[in-house]
Parts: sequence; structure tokens; C-alpha cells
Amino acid sequence: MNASDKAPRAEQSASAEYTGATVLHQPNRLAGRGMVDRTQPLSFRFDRKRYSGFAGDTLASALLAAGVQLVGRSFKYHRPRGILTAGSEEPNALVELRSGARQEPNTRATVVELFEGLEARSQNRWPSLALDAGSINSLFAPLLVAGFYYKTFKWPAAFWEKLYEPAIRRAAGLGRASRSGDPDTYEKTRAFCDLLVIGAGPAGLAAALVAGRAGARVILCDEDFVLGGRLNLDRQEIDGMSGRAWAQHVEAELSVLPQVRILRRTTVFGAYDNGMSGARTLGAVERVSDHLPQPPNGQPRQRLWRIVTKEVVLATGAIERPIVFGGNDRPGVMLASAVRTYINRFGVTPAQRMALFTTSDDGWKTAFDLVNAGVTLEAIIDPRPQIAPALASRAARLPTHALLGAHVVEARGAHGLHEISVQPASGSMLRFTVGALAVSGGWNPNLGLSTHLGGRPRWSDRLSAFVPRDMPRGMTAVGAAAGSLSLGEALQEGSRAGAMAAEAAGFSVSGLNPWRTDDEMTGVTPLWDVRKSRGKAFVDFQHDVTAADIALAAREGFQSVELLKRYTTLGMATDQGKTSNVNGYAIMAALTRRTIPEVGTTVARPPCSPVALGAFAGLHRGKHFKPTRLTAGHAWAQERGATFVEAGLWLRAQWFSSPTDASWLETVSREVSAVRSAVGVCDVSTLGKIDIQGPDAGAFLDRVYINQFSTLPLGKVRYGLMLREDGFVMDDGTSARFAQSRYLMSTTTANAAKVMQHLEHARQVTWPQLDVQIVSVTEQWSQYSIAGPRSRRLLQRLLGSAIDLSNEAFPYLACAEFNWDGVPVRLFRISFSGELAYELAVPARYGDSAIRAIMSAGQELGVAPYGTEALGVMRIEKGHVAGNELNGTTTAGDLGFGRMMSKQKDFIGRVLAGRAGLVDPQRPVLVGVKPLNAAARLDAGAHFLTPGDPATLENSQGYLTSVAFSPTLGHWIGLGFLRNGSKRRGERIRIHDPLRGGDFIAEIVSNIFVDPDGERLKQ
Amino acid sequence: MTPSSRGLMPRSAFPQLQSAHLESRGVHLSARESLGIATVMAKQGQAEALRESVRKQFGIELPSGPLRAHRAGVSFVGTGPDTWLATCEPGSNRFAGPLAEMIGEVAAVTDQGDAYAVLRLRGPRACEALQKLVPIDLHQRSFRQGHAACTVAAEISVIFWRLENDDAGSSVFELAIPRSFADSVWHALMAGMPGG
Amino acid sequence: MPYSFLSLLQHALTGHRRWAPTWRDAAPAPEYDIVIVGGGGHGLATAYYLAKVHGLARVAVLEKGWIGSGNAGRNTTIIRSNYLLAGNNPFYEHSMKLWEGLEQELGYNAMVSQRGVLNLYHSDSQRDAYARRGNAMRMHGVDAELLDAPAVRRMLPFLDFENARFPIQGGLLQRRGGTARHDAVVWGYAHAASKLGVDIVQNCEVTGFVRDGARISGVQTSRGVIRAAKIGMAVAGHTSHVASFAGLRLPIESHVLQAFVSEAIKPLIPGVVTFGAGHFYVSQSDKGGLVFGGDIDGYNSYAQRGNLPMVESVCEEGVSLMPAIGRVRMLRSWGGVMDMTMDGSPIIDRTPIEGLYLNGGWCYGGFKATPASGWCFAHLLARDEPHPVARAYRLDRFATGALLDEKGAGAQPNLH
Amino acid sequence: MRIECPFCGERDLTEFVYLGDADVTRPDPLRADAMERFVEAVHTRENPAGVHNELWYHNFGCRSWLRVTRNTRTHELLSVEFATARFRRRHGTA
Ligand SMILES: Cc1cc2nc3c(=O)[nH]c(=O)nc-3n(C[C@H](O)[C@H](O)[C@H](O)COP(=O)(O)OP(=O)(O)OC[C@H]3O[C@@H](n4cnc5c(N)ncnc54)[C@H](O)[C@@H]3O)c2cc1C
Ligand SMILES: NC(=O)c1ccc[n+]([C@@H]2O[C@H](COP(=O)([O-])OP(=O)(O)OC[C@H]3O[C@@H](n4cnc5c(N)ncnc54)[C@H](O)[C@@H]3O)[C@@H](O)[C@H]2O)c1
Ligand SMILES: Cc1cc2nc3c(=O)[nH]c(=O)nc-3n(C[C@H](O)[C@H](O)[C@H](O)COP(=O)(O)O)c2cc1C
Ligand SMILES: [Zn+2]
Repeated sequence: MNASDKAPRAEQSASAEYTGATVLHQPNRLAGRGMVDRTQPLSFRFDRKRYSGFAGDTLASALLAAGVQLVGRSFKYHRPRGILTAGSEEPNALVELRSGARQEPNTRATVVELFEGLEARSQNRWPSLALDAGSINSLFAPLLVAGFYYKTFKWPAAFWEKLYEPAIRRAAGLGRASRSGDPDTYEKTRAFCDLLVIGAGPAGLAAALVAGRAGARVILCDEDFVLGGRLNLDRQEIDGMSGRAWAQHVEAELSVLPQVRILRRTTVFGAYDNGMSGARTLGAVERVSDHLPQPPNGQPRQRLWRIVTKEVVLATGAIERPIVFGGNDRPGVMLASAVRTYINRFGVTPAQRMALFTTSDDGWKTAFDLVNAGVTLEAIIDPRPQIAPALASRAARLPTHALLGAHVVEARGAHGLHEISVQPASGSMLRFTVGALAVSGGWNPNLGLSTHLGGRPRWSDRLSAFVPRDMPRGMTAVGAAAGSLSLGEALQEGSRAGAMAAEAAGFSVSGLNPWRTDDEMTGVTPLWDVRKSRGKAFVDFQHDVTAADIALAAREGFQSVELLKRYTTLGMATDQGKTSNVNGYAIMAALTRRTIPEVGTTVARPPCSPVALGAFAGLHRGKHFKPTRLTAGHAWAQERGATFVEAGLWLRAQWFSSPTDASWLETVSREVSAVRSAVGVCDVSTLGKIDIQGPDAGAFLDRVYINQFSTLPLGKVRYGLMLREDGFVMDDGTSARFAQSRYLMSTTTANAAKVMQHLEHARQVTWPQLDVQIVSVTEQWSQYSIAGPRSRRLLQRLLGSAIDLSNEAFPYLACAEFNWDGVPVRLFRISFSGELAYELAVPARYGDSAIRAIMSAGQELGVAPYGTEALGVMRIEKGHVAGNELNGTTTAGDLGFGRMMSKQKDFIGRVLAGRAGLVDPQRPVLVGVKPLNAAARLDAGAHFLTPGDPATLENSQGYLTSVAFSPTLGHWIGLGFLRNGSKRRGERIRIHDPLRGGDFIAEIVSNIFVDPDGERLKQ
Repeated sequence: MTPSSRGLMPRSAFPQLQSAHLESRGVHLSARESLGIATVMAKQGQAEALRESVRKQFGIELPSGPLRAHRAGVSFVGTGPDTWLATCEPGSNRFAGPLAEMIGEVAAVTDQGDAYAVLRLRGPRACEALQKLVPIDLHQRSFRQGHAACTVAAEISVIFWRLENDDAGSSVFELAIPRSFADSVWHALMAGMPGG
Repeated sequence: MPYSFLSLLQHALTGHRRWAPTWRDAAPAPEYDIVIVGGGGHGLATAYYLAKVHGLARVAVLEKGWIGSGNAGRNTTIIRSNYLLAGNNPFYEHSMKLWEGLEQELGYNAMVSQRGVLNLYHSDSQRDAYARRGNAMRMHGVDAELLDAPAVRRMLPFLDFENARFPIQGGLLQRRGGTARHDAVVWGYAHAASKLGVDIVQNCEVTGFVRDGARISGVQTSRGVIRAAKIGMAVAGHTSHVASFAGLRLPIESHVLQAFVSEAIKPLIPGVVTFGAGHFYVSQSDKGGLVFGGDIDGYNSYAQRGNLPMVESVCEEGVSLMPAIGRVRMLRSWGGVMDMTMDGSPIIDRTPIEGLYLNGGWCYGGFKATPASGWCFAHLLARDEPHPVARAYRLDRFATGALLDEKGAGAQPNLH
Repeated sequence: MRIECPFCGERDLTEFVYLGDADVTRPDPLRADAMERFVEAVHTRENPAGVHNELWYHNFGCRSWLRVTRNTRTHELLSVEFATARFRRRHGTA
């Protein structure tokens, strides 16, 4: 001990030993310490300046090695800030990492693995980090207290919008996000296991090893890139080997156990609801490529894991607490355990001349290690009047002043710590000139994940910290996360939890190994804030919440811990108060004469450390945001140069433009004319198709449709309308009867899935006694509508002798199943276009071949393919309703189908369709309109007004739902809903469209514009 | 011009398959083009009669639950209460009709031979590739040979089952995909392919 | 002394040691004229307008936790009046007008910020529906503009216009829409109501009602019985639960809606944007966090938390709409309990029980309604007749069929 | 949240579609008071803060409608059965 404490001072240019011009001077790098790979120098830039570090460094350790202390600026006052921690709880050292489309704001330098060519910039400063204009806010600090903006900026009203508000908004935020799309990819996957171990410190490693050896399926996650947790920073021994070596041994064994998976660089961010079996889902994000300049080819940047596990061991350790004193935010003031991490893991000292301010025994370890590393330790300041004798005797041998019962009352230094003032137990103020101050205010178990499902932590007086309580079923906290702060306990609890998890999963555990460790002092006497301290004393560093702000909140009645949070923003920064909350609660408790547990804690929420939105999105973004459904005829339509349109998940041909068409409107008109004068073909495969079988099939349809289907003759098709139970229209379509107990229902493209679910509900929940079987066959059939005066001839050429298509043999609304060319096909004589028309259905694998056959069979007949747009024009010409009319607020009556509602039988929606509001004669009903001025263009969404009425919402008579330019009539036509429209035929109506400046008079006409008597259908 | 002279030609749902060389990534994919598929739903109270008839006709014991039973090229996959997906190799559109005949009145039979495009995945990393797609635990211990699942992959409703391991001892799965979604599932599968 | 820059200066001189509580944390009196159950935005606004407009100051607001602990304290703060139906539009416009003068009215800065609300559309039929809505707004004198894709692009160049699965065709813009600082709305109404003598009682949970005969004349609470001639429920997500104490069954289901905030970034998104090819909406808070949300999880819940699948689909939508935010990190997620009605519109009405009044069914849209809801509920409580702009919010509309279904989703709360 | 489908086994929330109160039954349309009863059945569903019987549809699985008993305060799942189970129990059909 003695010897090592007197180890030679690290020679000033530690880096001299690494020759090679590229390696720049690292004044604070210590000789022969740490786990960084000195054979692998890396160069990086911070605020454009070039520096060197080593593989195994974090950006923070490399900056410290280079002697950089000033790293960022705080949110409100733009105070200079440095590096407080060595982990993901860092509130201060946030940088913009990378550049261009890969720029990442608010990245914690303490967790960024150094890579060659890394680029980082400081944030929230202008023009530069050193001289930041924003720092004049500090001058106004007396005004910028918590909630100041709620009290000001109210007069004059206009100034708020024009001046203050924009100013406040401009000041918002820390880093800048890129404005161009993220070029990297993300991946999501699932994993299932018996035991998820969160954290690979001694406790977690022990748990994983015991359960893994027993044969259980184990997943071990750690957010760090090396396993071992605190073992990498503490010079403690396990079974006579260094903690670090022990961790490496355990890792080696784990990695060969077949049922164990180790996820490094993986943060478990959230716990979600359980299943009945008790299996619970946790979310984790693996930073697959963030430690590299760019993701290697084909590799995602990050991977989102949804882990379903029987048991969870929470071994997430503990987070050290700062102490609240004047100037405690100065760059160079650091957590004691972080200082130890930099010295022992990275071989870096924050400064050559330091002091320690600790209220915990653990803090003293930092003193020993600093001296051991040859750093000058000016003083140890411990507010406790006395400390454990063992500690005292060891301390006595240290070449430093150990001041018990003393306090640091102020830290000074413009851009970095320069001097501290210490109030000793007795006597006058002492000053020490130091470049860094290590601070330990005790430990808070890192228990966020234990509260995501509503559990609340318990206050432990022994630890003076909150520890996990009523955790989710199947979750066990061990080690520091459970408040057991010694290495021995961590190992013991870890292996016990591992054994229990394995046994719960049905594996037997043969004896636990009793790992030997020298016992450890864990005493703490908390010091929440130094009353006598001078200058601003910070509680929440990033948000500049001071002890004074908490006092103000208390005074103004924001004493509930949740109100305190929202008023002062304590704990609302990117670190979520990991280093500040408990100090804040304690100060509020003291101010309001309550105990800390009486004050309580705020709610921790997922993610327990921030996660990139891209990781949650994974594959499902851009073109792959949702799956795409393609009909069997898609490839053919593409060859024909179709323009496609999204119809739900489907892509449908919207139109097939030809080079000679001047505009899409001309294309559509051409397609319409082709159908009306010759023959056209349209892919209608996207319509829902449902096979309905069983003795009660007819009765079943009678109950789901408003009209009768049990009476439908074999080989016939009928149009049907379906209501929701609340009496409004749900969907429409045709159903065909192929056999006594077999129907084929068709639904609209949009409602296919909804109707299927509706029918299953009717079958399983409402009328389980009915003997019906229903199966969706939408995917099975590829269906084409062949429409136009020449459609019969086309089909005769196509199908030849396969079927007799004469009007007598196959009249309007007939349907048939037969073999064509050895393939079972179906034919329906139905028409949406109003022309003589058929729909031919072939098994989907033949869909491509079928459309090609149809086209060549129709060549001499002038067949033209048509898309959804022409389909729409023709259905409007015929007054058929579609999506815009079936908008969920219309009744059968509104659509003109009132009389279709059977009186003979009950059906879904019948009773509630009788409510006063649904049968009100004043309801808007379906009408057709045509502008008086034939040149006028209609726009859907315009409102109807009675000419002469003022244009108010109260006066609105209804609205225009669907419009089209009718090539058949040579002018625009429209469908809409108009108050008691059935009685207003021939009247004038004002079409009012202020949004688009449309305002003109139209005539109210029948909704059927073409062939009102439907003669063409029956040709 | 007569139809037969043109003829109806089937088209694969996986045109990409030829050009996809994935062996290097430890996954072998093949399309089961000529598989006959039909949904079989027992009429009310006829489940036992159906079992009996399937036993007689095919010597297959209808599984209860999400399992697959097969014999001589015919298989039955449990996809729901009193509901099975029957497959036959080869079968195409010539399976459902005869099947209905054989089974008779006790069940409703619906041809799905074109509704599903079926992919076979095998190889040392087939399991890993599929696991990225489906929310089911594929571990040998919990999803064994003969197990099947109706579930969701990339927001698409799929059915899959595990066959006997191949000679190399690696997993073999068959994945039934609604035909119109074949492209989307293919993309998701490729995106998740091991080894980039 | 009223809050102002001047008062801030003066207090600065005394180190802010002299500030009085923002509102009186009152102990409950045995009796009041009117008791409002629920210390959220609506309850506090109701109390304020009862005192301010109707001169009734023997009023108490009873809050089971701390004021604003419910949805007022956890919503995504969007305010707008872009409604379609004649039964809704005038009410929300009335609310918008009250927002526009709120700072001055309350003497408290709720940071109302009219940066615009843009609803994107991705299909012709969506455009037609928005056109119908926009026209309805214009006909009621509400500002509305229908933008095409290029116009949207000029406003928000960083949206995905190249590679979108459902290409952006345009949007319906209400420039007067925007956001307000949710907590400050609660504190502002509490501050102003308290000044007018209203008792704001925290940690006072209503656990039952006091009946005499057919009427209700008081409440049982965790802090004892409190009598009142009239009792107004403004408990949002807990409406069914509290109403059940009086044996009332309501056309309401409680659902969880999640919301999210990102790490604070420098200003990126000017106003509020909603994605039309899903359920995603986003704005940026004055701290710089992207505040966003999506659809409700879809199952009944009082747990104030949701599950991972919804988190994922919301982010899928967000990143699809704005590829630039892929690397921005989610800082926190939370949930709130939504009082979803069967037609997606609220209820402000008497109940069948004498003395008991109902304000609820706000779904995920009640924050913007806070001022008008308070205004109209106060009117109903004081005058026993509905306020003209809230006439349609009747409890019996499900029986009469005079529904207010903006979406046409029908009697299925999780679809609204 | 993971729901144990009696046919498929325990599955992720994403596979299911929620409907609501499982105890509403379709009123007899022939009763004199059918209108009131339908209004009630369609609009006034149970909404307890606590144990709730609710209908879920296994949309991405076996397409069964399930009757799930769940605590709405904790999301704890208490039991699941086929929606048809009660009917079958009553009518003894297997
Ligand atoms: C995530 C989310 C996002 C939203 N986004 C928006 C948005 O962008 N725009 C918008 O307009 N709306 C939004 N809303 C909806 C809006 O927040 C609510 O509709 C509105 O806040 C409800 O009114 P309130 O403020 O009075 O409710 P609350 O704040 O919930 O007030 C009800 C109060 O009653 C109390 N209470 C309950 N039971 C009792 C009892 N027994 N005794 C005493 N007190 C009781 C509760 O504690 C609560 O404080 C959102 C809601 C959520 C959850
Ligand atoms: N003497 C004292 O006062 C004192 C105080 C605190 C800790 N300790 C020491 O700390 C050690 C405790 O061991 P331990 O295993 O309990 O803790 P640990 O700190 O050694 O390990 C915790 C690990 O969990 C990881 N982690 C944290 N949150 C995570 C998340 N959400 N996802 C994934 N990984 C996460 C961390 O990266 C870390 O590696 C012992 O060595 C003990 O001596 C001592
Ligand atoms: C508009 C808005 C902005 C928010 N911004 C932040 C934030 O910047 N940081 C933060 O930690 N939480 C933020 N929150 C979330 C709150 O911390 C908290 O989660 C939310 O009010 C719900 O309360 P609960 O989580 O305590 O239940 C914000 C919430 C809202 C509504
Ligand atoms: Zn199932």
C-alpha cells in the first residue's frame, strides 16, 4: 500500500512514450494505467481543433487527457460546463456528434466511444464556446428565476407574439438536429429468454453465470462497451484476482455457454406490461455501429430489441450524487467515482492538482487512487466530524490535508476550476488552488426500470437514498441497484438471483461459488446542500436549477414534488435528474419541514435513457412505412405505363396515359369514352371477397344486410347494404349465390378487413348458434371488370365455348363457376359503370396471364384498360355511392336506399336506424347537381346554400361529396347531400367554396346522370 | 382466336427468387409454387365427424391447436378452432375441389391455393432470419418440429410451420404469405438477412 | 401585487424572498354554493368564470392529487378551432377567442402561441373532407386555408416529399391554431380563481355523493363531507368512475393516450403538424423538445401508461413524415386517461340526478376547450340552462340520434 | 401486454383488436322497449377502474373473438376464453 501510494508522478508528457507524429500531446494521460489500447492512437476533432486519443477511450476521457475541461454551455444561463460523470447520467458534457445528415445533437461525451476521425462540436454557444454571447444571461440571472416568464410578457398583448415569444423560442434547445434525412438504417428484432440480466457489473455477471451454467436461456445486457461495471474502475480483488480480470474470466465462460447471449452497448430502456404467464416485455436498444465512423455495409446503425422474458434481474448499479455548493457547476468539479473511472479505466487524470469533497466512504477510494496515480491531492474535505477508524488510519498515510467536519463553500474559475474555498470545522476559511475537485455525496440506486409499471421506491435511512420496492412480478434488484453497496453483497445477491431465476425456469443449480472479496466501507452521511456556500449552487446542472429556485418554488406553493418539477424543470433535462432529483427533494423537504419520503419522488418513465426515434421506427419508414399490396395484374399495368394510386395498402392503376393525351383529365375522358362506346377493362381484384358457407348462410346474410339474401336464387347476384348496429351505413357490395348454402360476398376495397371482423363478430359473439363458416378469399381471386357495349363479344372471343353468354343464358345479375382452359373461374354480370359489363375472376396465379389474354382478345374491339379515376367518373355519372358518400355518418335513407330496409326481418342496425335523428326528414340526402354555367368546375367539399341566404354555417344546406368532368355529358357533375333534397329537384342551389374561391349557382338534378332507366345494363 | 391457343400461364409471386443468392448468408429460400392449399372449417358440431373422415381418407389425425400433421404429401395445419389449412404437394387449383368431395358435408372447404404464396426457408441461419420477422419464439425448445403459428410479420398476417431439420441439421420453415403482400414480405426478409 | 416585469424587478431586489403563493392552498369548508370535482383545466376554469362572470365565489374545486396532475398536466398542448360540425365549431372558436385574451384575463402568462396548425392530406378523398371542414370554418368566420403540396413544402421543407409511402398532397392550415403552456394554464386559472375567493383544495379525493332524497347535496371526500347546492363533475378520464358513485352509467370509455417528448433541440418545427396517413402530430415546446403523439393504445385503461407497440408505430409515422428526426432521441413517454365518448364529442349537461352536473367526454381534444368549457359549464351551473355554443353537448343525444361524430367512426370510442 | 389466446398461446398485443365490454348482449329486437335497450347496449358500456370483461379479436392469429378479463388500473390479465365458450357451455356443443 505504502509503496504504491508513493508511486512516481506521471511524467508530464505521458504521451511522449508513443512515438509517431500523429499522436498529439496528452498532458493528462497517465503512464501505464487503464484499459485503453496505446498501440491504437486515434485522432478526432472537437470544435474543429484536432486531438489524439486511444482505442478504448470515450470522447470525454480523450478530451480530459488532452487537458480540455470546458465542453459545453448550460441551457438557461449559458454557464461554462465540463464533464461531471463517466456514464450515461451525464448532464453537462453534451456535444453535437458527427456532421451533415448524421449530425446528432445532445450526445453525451461520456458514452461516445472514440473512433478515428470523430467530429464533435460544443452546443448552445455563439460565436464560440469560450466567449458565448448567451452568457450575458448570467447578468440577468436575478430576473431569470424559475417560472419568470409566467409572470411577465403579458403587456402589451401584441408584443408577446411578435417579440418575447419568438425570442424565448429562439433560445430554446441545446444541439441542432440535421435537416436532411437520416441516411442510416435501423432494425427491430425480438428475443425470448428465461432470464434477462440488466447490467454486467459484478452483480449482473454473477447472476448470468449462475443461471447460464444451469442451462437457462439468459440474455445479459450492458450499455457499456466493456463488461464489468464498477470492476473496471475499482481496484478491488475477487478470489485474489483483480476485479477486471475476474470480469474477463466470467465473460469468457459466458460467451461459450450456448444458451447465453451477451448484448454489449445495449441499454434496456423500458419495462412494459406483463402477460398472464408472467412473461414480461422489456425494450432495449443496441448501438450496433455507433462506435464506428459509419455503419459497415448492410449493418444497421442501431437495433431495437423487444425482449420477452420470464425473470428479470436488475443489476444496474448506483449513481453517485453531487453536493450542492457555490460554483459546484464549474468545469473540473466531478463525481468522485468518475474521477476514479478516468484514472483507473482510461489512464487519465482530470488535472494534476486536485482535491476531494466527500460525505461517503466510497469517495475516499478516489483519494487513494489519485495519490497512487501520482496526482497531487491538495486536500480531502469530509463534512463528517469523524470517519471509520480503518479509513482514518489509511488516510493518515496520505500526503495531503484531511479536513473532517469541513465544507467546500465555493468553487471559482472562469472556464475551468481554479480555486476552492473551504470552511474547516474551526478556524478561518482555507483556499486551495486546484484544477479539479472530486465530489461524492453518496449513492442513488439506479432503479428507474423498477418503477415503469407503477411501483414506487422506498426511502432507506441507512443509505439515505431511495431503493426499489414493490417491483414488477419477476423482477429482482441486486447489488448497488438494490442498495447493497459492497462488492461482496453484489456477488452474493447476483448469484442468488441467478439461481432462483434458473430454478423458476425449471433448471437445477448445483451450489453457488462463494466468491471472496475484501470487505468494503460503504458509510454515507448525506450533506444535501452547503448552507454557508457562496454564489450560485446548482441542483440540476443542465437546466440551471439552483437551490434558490427550489426555495422560490416552495414559497409560491409548488411544494408537491411533481409541481416542483414542472415549475422549476428540475429533472426534466436530458439526464432526467439522475444526478439532481434526490438533492432537490431533500432541499424541498428541509424547506417545508417534511421528511424526504414525505416529499416523495417524481415518476420515472421510459426510456430510462434517451433513444433515437429511428430505432423505434426500424424498417417501417419511407416507402416501407406500411406494407404494399399488389394485384396479380400489377406487372402488366406497369408495362402499360399505368400511373398508380394508393388505395389503402393497395396500389391501383389510376389511369393509363398515352403519349397523345394532353392531360390526365384527357386520359380519363378517353378511358371513359372507350367504355361507353366500345369496351374497357379494369382490375377490380382489390375488392374484398368473402366465402360464406353453411346451412345458415342465407339467414346469416339476412341479419347482416338490410335486404333479403336467403331468397336470392342460385346463380344470381344481388346488391346489398350493411349497417353498423348504431344504424349508420357501414359498407355496400354484391353477394352471389353459388349453391344452396354457399355465398360469395364482395366488400369495398377500403372496408374489406373491417367487414370481415364485423362478420366474425356476428358469427362468434352475436349469433354463435348459426352454422356458418366464413373465409376471406380476397387473395385467392384476381378479378377484372370488362365493361362496355362490346364486352360480351370480347368475352365470347376469350372464353369461347366455356360458357354461353347470351342474354337468355346469362342475364343481368347472373353468376357462374366454370372451367376455362382447365382453370376454375367465375363470371358475374354486374356493372359499376352502367354499361353492359361482366366481372371475370381467375385464380390469382393466372391473373397476369388473364389480363394479357383479355387485352389481346379485345384488340380488334378497341379494348382500353381503364383505371380508378375513369371508374370513379362513371360511377358518378351513374349516381353510385362510394367512399366519399359512405363516410360513416350517412344512413340508408340518406343514400336513397330507405326502401331497401326489409320490414320482414331483423338485421344489424335496424332498431337504432329508427332514432329520431336518423329519420329526420330534414337530413341531407343524396342528390345530383350540375352547374348552370356548363364551363364551371366543381370541387368536392363545397357547401350548399339556398340562394339569398347569408353564407353562415347555420345556413349550410349540405355539401358536395363527389365531382367529375363527365365526358359523356360534356360538363362537370357532382353528387352531394342536401337537406330534404329529394323534394328539391329542379331547384337552384348555391355552391359555396370560400376555401378555393368557388361560388356559383347549380341545378339540383337526379343523382343518375346517364341512362337513368338502366337499359344499357340489360342489352 | 381461341383461348386454348393463348393458354393461361401461372406466374410466380416471387420473381425475385432466381436472382437472390443467399446461400452465402446461411439461408436458402425456395418457393412452393405448385402447393395446393385449402381452408377446412368444420360445420357446427361436426368436428368429430371431420376428424373421422380425415382419418379415413388420409390417415391423418387432425391436430387440435397450432400444429401440423402430415402424411404422403398431404398436411393439415391447425389455424383456429375447428379450422385447418390443408396443403397438398402437388395440388395447385386441383386440390380444394376433390378435397371437398372426399370430406363431404361435415366441413366447409375453400380453395386458397392462390391466396397464399409459400416460401421455404432453410439453412444454418434460417431461424435467425425468420426470428427478425415473426414475434414467435423460434427456439428449438419452444417451437418444435410440427409446430405452426398464425401470426404477424412486418404488419402482415402470415402462417408458418417448422418442418424436420434438413440433412445438415439446420432448421427448415415454411412461410405462407398472402399473395398480394409477397413483395413486402420479401423486402422485410431481405432487410433482416443475417450478415448484411 | 399583480405579476409583471416590474414586480419581477422589485422582487429581484429582495432576492425573490417575498413572493406569495400563486394560489391559496385552501382547507375545505363544510359547505359551498357550488363544488367542482376535479382540479384540472376545466374544473379550475369553471370555478374562475363562476366567480368572474356570475359573481359566485362560494365555490370550491376539489382535486384528489395536485392541480394539473391529470390530463391538463400531460397533454400535447395543441389549441385549434378547425371543426367541421355546426354543433362543435362555434364552441371551439369561442374557446380560441378566450385563449387569445387569456394572459391579460388571468394576469398570468400561459404562453399562448399561435404558430399555426397544419393537417396534412395524402389522398383526394382526404382533401375533399378537409375542404368541407375548411369551408365550414370559413362560413363561421374561422380562418382556414387549403394548401397544395408545393405550399406545404415551402413551409416545411424537411418533410418527406420524395420517398413517401403516402405522398403529401397538401394540408388544411389554421394559422390561429397553435399551443399553450399546459401547466401554466392550470396555474393561471388557479391564481386568478383563488384571487376571486375560490377555494382550491388539493389532496381531496371525492369518494361518494351525499344524497337527500332524489337530489345530491354534497360529496364525501378523503377530507370529510362537503355540502353544496350544486356539484359539477370535471374529472375527465375518471368521469365514469366518479359518476358511478351516483349510480350513473355514461356513454364513455376511459382509454390511454400516450405522448412523447424528445431531447431539446434548436428550433426545427415552426408550428403544429399532423400526419394524415396515420395518427401522428408534433410541435416543438418552448424548451426545444419535440412534443408528439399518435393514436390511443386502444383498450380501456386507468393506468396512465401505455405499451411499446404504440410507441413504435408513432415513431414509424414520425420518421416517415420527417426523416430528419431519425437521429433525434426520445427523452420521455407517458400516458393519460382519456374520457372517450361514443361519438367523439364532449358532454356539458345536467345529469338525470338533481344537483349533479356533468362536464366530460373530452377525448383527446379537451385542452383546447379549457376556456370555453369552463365558460359554458359555469353558465350551466349558474343559470341552469346550456350556453348557446354548447347546446349540442347533450347527454341524451345518443338516444335521440343527434350525434356529433366528426370522424364518422360510430359508437366505437377507440376509433375516434 | 401479452394476451394468452386459448388457441394460439400467449401473443403480443399487436396481434389483437380491441372492442370493449364483453357483457353487452344484443337485445331482443321485438320487445316493446327495444329502442331504449339498443341505445343502452350500443352506447353505455362498462368502464370500471378495475376488473373488466372485454372482447378482443385475434386479428393476426386464429381470428377468434376472445373474452378477456383484465384489470384496467394495472393492465394485469386475469383470464381469457373464447367468446363462444359461454354459449357452448350453455348448449353443451363441443
Ligand atoms: C397524452 C395526451 C395528449 C393530449 N393532447 C391534447 C391536445 O394536444 N390538445 C387538446 O386540446 N387536448 C389534448 N388532450 C386532452 C386534454 O388534455 C383533456 O381533454 C383535458 O385536459 C381534460 O380536461 P381537464 O384538464 O379538466 O382534465 P384533467 O386535467 O384530467 O382534470 C381532471 C382532474 O380531476 C381529478 N380527479 C379525478 N377523480 C377525482 C376524484 N374522485 N376526486 C377529486 N378529483 C378527481 C384528476 O386528478 C384531475 O386532476 C390530450 C390528453 C392526453 C392524455
Ligand atoms: N462502497 C460504496 O459505497 C459503493 C457504492 C456504489 C457502488 N459500489 C460498487 O459498485 C459495484 C456494484 O456492482 P453492481 O453490479 O451492482 O453495479 P455496477 O455499477 O458495477 O454495474 C452496473 C452496470 O449496469 C449497467 N447498466 C446500468 N443501467 C443499464 C441499462 N438500463 N441497460 C443496460 N445496462 C445498464 C452499467 O453500464 C454498469 O455496467 C460493487 O463493486 C460495489 O463495490 C460501492
Ligand atoms: C408539452 C409537454 C412538454 C414536456 N416536456 C418535457 C421535458 O422537456 N422534459 C421532461 O422530462 N418531461 C417533459 N414532459 C413530460 C412530463 O415530464 C411528464 O412526463 C408528463 O407531464 C406526464 O406526467 P408523469 O410522467 O409524471 O405521469 C413534457 C410534457 C408535456 C405535456
Ligand atoms: Zn388466437
